Amino acid sequence: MNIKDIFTPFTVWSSVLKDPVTIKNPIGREAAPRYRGFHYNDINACIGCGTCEAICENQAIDLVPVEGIVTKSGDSGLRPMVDYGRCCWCALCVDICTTASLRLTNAYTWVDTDPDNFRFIPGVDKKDWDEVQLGWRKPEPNYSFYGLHRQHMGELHAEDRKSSFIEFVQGYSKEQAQQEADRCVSCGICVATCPAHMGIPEYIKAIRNDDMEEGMRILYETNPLPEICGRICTHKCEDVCSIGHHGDPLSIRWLKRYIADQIPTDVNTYQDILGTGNLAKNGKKIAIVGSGPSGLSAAHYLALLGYSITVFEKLPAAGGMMRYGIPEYRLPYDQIDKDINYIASLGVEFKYNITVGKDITLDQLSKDFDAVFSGTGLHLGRSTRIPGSDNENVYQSVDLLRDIVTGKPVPVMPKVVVIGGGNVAMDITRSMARLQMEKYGKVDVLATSLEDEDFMPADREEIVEAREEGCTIVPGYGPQEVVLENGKLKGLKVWKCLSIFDENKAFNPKFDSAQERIFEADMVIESIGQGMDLSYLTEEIKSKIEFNNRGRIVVDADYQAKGLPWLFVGGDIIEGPDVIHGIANGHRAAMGIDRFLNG
Amino acid sequence: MEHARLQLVNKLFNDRPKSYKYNLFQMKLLIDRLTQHYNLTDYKQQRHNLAFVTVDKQLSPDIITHLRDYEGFSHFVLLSCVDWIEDDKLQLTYLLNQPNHKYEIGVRVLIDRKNPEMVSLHKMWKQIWTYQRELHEAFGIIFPGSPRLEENFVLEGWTEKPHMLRDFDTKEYAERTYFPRPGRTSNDPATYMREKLYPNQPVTAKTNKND
Amino acid sequence: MINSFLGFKPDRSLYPKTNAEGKLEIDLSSHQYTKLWLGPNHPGVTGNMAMELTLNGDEIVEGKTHVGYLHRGFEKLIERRLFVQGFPTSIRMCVAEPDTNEYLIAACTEELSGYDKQVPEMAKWLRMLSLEMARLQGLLRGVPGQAGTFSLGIGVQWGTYLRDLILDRFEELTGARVYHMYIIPGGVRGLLPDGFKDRMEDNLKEIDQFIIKIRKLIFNNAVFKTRAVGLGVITPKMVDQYGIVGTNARAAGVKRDVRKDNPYLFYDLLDFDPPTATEGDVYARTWVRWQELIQTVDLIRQIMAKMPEKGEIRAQMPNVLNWRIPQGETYVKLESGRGEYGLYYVTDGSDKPRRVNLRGPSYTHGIALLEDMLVNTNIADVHALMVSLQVCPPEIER
Amino acid sequence: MSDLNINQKVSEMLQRSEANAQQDEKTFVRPEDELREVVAPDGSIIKINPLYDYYSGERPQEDKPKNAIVEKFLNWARSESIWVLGFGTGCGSIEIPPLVTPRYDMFRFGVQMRATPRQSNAFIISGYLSVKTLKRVIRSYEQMPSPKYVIALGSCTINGGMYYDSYSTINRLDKYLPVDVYIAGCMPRPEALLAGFGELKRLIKEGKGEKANEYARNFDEYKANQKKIIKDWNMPDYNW
Repeated sequence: MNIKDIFTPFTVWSSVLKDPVTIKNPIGREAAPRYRGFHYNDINACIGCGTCEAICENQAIDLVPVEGIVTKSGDSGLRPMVDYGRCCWCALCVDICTTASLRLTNAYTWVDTDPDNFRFIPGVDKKDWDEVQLGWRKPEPNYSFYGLHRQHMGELHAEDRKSSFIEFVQGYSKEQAQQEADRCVSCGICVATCPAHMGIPEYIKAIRNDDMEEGMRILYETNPLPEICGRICTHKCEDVCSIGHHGDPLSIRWLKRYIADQIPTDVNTYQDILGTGNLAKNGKKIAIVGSGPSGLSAAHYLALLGYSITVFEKLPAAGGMMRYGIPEYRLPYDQIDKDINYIASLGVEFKYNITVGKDITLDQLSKDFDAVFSGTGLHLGRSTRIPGSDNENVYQSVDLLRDIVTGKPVPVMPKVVVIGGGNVAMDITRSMARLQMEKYGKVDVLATSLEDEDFMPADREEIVEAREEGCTIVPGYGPQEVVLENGKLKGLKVWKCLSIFDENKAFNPKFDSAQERIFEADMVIESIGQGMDLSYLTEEIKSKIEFNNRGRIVVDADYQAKGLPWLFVGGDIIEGPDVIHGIANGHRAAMGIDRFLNG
Repeated sequence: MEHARLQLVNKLFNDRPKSYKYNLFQMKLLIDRLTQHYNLTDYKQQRHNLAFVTVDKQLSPDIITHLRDYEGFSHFVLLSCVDWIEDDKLQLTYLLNQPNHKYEIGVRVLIDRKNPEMVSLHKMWKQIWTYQRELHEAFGIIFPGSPRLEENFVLEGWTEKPHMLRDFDTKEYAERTYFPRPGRTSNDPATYMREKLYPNQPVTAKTNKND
Repeated sequence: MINSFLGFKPDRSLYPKTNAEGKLEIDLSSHQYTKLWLGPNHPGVTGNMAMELTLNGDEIVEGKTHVGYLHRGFEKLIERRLFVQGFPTSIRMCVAEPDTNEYLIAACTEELSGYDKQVPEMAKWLRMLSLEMARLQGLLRGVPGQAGTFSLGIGVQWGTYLRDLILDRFEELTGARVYHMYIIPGGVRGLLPDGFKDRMEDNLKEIDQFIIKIRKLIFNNAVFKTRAVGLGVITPKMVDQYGIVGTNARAAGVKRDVRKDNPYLFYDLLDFDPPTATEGDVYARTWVRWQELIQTVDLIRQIMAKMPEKGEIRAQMPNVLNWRIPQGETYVKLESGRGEYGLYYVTDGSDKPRRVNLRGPSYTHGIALLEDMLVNTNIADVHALMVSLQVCPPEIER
Repeated sequence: MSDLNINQKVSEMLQRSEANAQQDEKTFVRPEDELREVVAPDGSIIKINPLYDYYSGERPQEDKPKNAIVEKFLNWARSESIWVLGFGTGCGSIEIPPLVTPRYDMFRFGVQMRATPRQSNAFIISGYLSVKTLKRVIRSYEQMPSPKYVIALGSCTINGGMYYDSYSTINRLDKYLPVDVYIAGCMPRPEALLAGFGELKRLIKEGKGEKANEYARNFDEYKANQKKIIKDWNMPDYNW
């Protein structure tokens, strides 16, 4: 120490002349633009998926029902409620929010005397900071808590696949399936939308755990046709998938197929896994008319309950539309057999080539059996009834598709026009392309639909794949006339479609005749929907049951026909064409039959 | 500017492997020397400068002394305990640092969980008694002779089982003891939607089985 | 040293005898000794910690530390949380320099799950920036705080203001003032905002001014010199005996710095040499920290100059809700403002860690070392000692 | 109240607490706190019970508001001189130094820190409270002269915060101490703290800062809650 040390510290007095650094008005000073302050939720964008609740390490978030928000498909009707007695403002909830509706504003002042007030539903309970735009949002880009992009599904190249009916979707490898399953946030929004209410998050979890047997058990809880569904389901679940709001939805259908594909074809393995090797019979007999998805589903669940089942099928093999309507390249026959063989192994008896109504009457069935389930499906093609549609070269898609399967000779011509924009239309378009490839070595199929490209009822990937295979899709035109020249088919005249439905939302298309086009064709295939063939119902039965304004049989929640207790009806003739609906109401009808017979 | 930065990054990736390899080489030599003297039941090279060896309980004081006095592991990093409740074992990890070669070795000792007891090393480093006192409180391990072992460390008036054992459920204890604020309920979206949209539909298949 | 300077010679005959085991025999009922509890409620104690002092007059003959007032059971709580949920919890282990905890959790999980090679370059630079900023704000509290323990409050006033400026920059970058929650497994949570570097440079210029002023205020101060020189000497021999790390070891002449010894992130791209001293007393420790303050300012400038303008901020990691890490264990360490700060992390293949154990420098500095150093010092020097060892109680008891 | 009554009450209370001490709290009494005999300076031998001889067995008294105008003046004076006890109980205390330094400067609002409870009238519970600290907090709070106020910071004091499942920290502060003002945040920024002081001032001016009286009124209930979690209650019921 020396004398300097006593005087040097006094140099700090130089600061006396400096301006003070004090903030004049500190209360309410604006925080940084990225500040993590109080929560705000855009409740209209939020779907109540609950990932915020799942990620919150403090259990600060509850999902609560909110007045004015209706529970519907794709929206649970719940909204997050935040407890500021728990929150630590880490904003993990914001970073994981699937809809990006939740954010933190940069407001930070909340003083209260009552500790119970610190609990609120952001966006619903009005707060001072609702209008504040600054604050923490999900960082962009390349920052996500789950994979945004789905695993690419291996497919045959378009050039290869269009020349044969070999299945072109190759299925996931184990790594791919696990990575895809890893994307799932297990919110469960999809379960309500799936008609069969399959335990989707649970079986995806089984894939993550690489426990295929557990996955199989979960699948068979609600769906006895996993191989089939894993390929051709309309996957309504994927449309509402929460992670699909920003990024690709999870490919739930392919994951289901992955589980089913891992199990060997052997029915004994199935029975071991599912524990159905030793079923007790209860002595009651059920007849099932039609071996489509609903019939098979009802047969499966009734067989599990111990009923003796007999399935009557008009055609020489089981599967209904799945076998005779869906082309082999989408759903190979051995996969159909795999599912059906297992159902048969439960003691279900199949009687083929028996047409109910012709070979055996429904009344007879009602006498021989305790109950009858009818799932006869939609097998009649609907005609456009435009001029010239009675020409011999105008065909129905369902007939052609069935003929392709049964091996009947199918007329294939160099230029084909398909009318329709649904999945069946795409099926026939692509099947015809393959047949043309076989016969002529080139593809010339054109499909036209009333709907615009964005509203075509067919699955998006079907349209894309059809185009890849060389087919032409021209959406937005309505057929007006089949152009004939000397009785020989020359083409199809179409007008631009302006609108499909009128003000009352009734089907009433409007056309612009100025925008006329003629598609040249040698054959025209109509694929605008199918109708049901209820000719097996006798007049007596028809008089007992009721029909609604669309001509469908009226059933109750158990799919029991109104007025005829022993008759249960399900499948496409109730719900319209969709395999998963058929499976769902086959299951419900089975439960209904059980309730009906056992009280 | 960008160029200079790239040069720097390149320098990094060119230089680093050399020191990595040197470290790894030194560690391999060390393990060779150790295996000559002691029976190591397990050895894992976690990183180029970090390895874990497992030794018997009786051997561990010897090997730690050997490492300190002959191998230059003069810096004691930490003493920790892991509860392997499934195997009924407690794993003690003595982490030692070699300041010259700049690598670390973790000596793992498995002891019985029912009767946890370990030799006290408080004479070897002057801070070890703190760790031992903490582990006594947190896991109930007894270190005979360790100073102030029975004194409270972080808790006061604790009557439950040692708090860091896996079978002590802290959430259950907190809820039982500290009155969480009532009035909170939450809903699972999937269950809630089922109750709202399709309350009566079957969700699982029933099976009628012969037993 | 200080005692001899003042010409004061304590009467050693009054000191307690030691028994055969080397323990003190203190008979409180003899009225010769006084028991004094310092803390937990005491403005001079850093954090919330108590010291049970046995006094002979105003000299300490025995000191016992009592910790646990801030015990929250982090290690138990993290065992109950998913890997990604660990970082908001872990950073609260030390309020003085929370970013270090974030980095350790991220580095451990990345290493054990094999994603450490995939962390983007930009994220690593930003991690380094936030770690250095954390060190800077810690030093801005610590260096003048040392003078504050000798009742020299003006430096604390300046330092807290400047620290607040750094916290403003933190707020811009990370979205929070103190608990930043910025470093996340896989990367970081945001890029630099526009104009950040300019505003940072303005702040650093102010800190440069402060560094000069603090030198005149503290290091050339008769009071500070008289009280700090010779107080709480750490000899190089003690460094290994007690496991002393960081600035405390460097002030004793033992050059230990994890950034140099086991470089992590891009520290081997930065040009720096950790400052050292040889005396090992409170003055030397403060002096080393003051030099480190200069160095940290320089490092932040270097990082801002060398980092790229844009880049990815986070690697694509597994879904955080389903993330499982295979069985394994590791120990990752870094150099915090207080010294080697490490995390021992054990996983068992599930989606939650099996065991997390933090090794904070205060664990040894604050209990074993402090207790031994307290003996033969004056009551008034207790806080000076505690602050000079940079004892941070929450990281002792966690 | 006559002197006799007070003496009677005190002796009753001492008897009760001594009975308590001998029953269930025996295990936690440290050796130096046990009942023992010591030699007084004059050579006589006296019995002492360190735990109870060093404290009194008093109960907190309710402060009845005085005449309206006087009370209004007093409240104004109280609101403009909030002296805070410098006891950093949790994370939130890191935001106190910015407040007492020039940038935020809370002295201009009449708020300052004091080192001892005897000089303070406001207690900032800056976040989580471990049971070990709660014991000290209760003692510090009871030592503060009335009227006194409690400001609770952050989630932890409201419903446990991020330590809701910790075995060591309490979940709800209002079970153990009467709280005047809660400030949300983890931890609240200095600006929010200043807003909290503003709210407290408003409450005091309106005569609503009466939580100390509430503590006195519901003393038994608070004590029951406190004793339920502080297992080694080796201190008298009220430390003033």
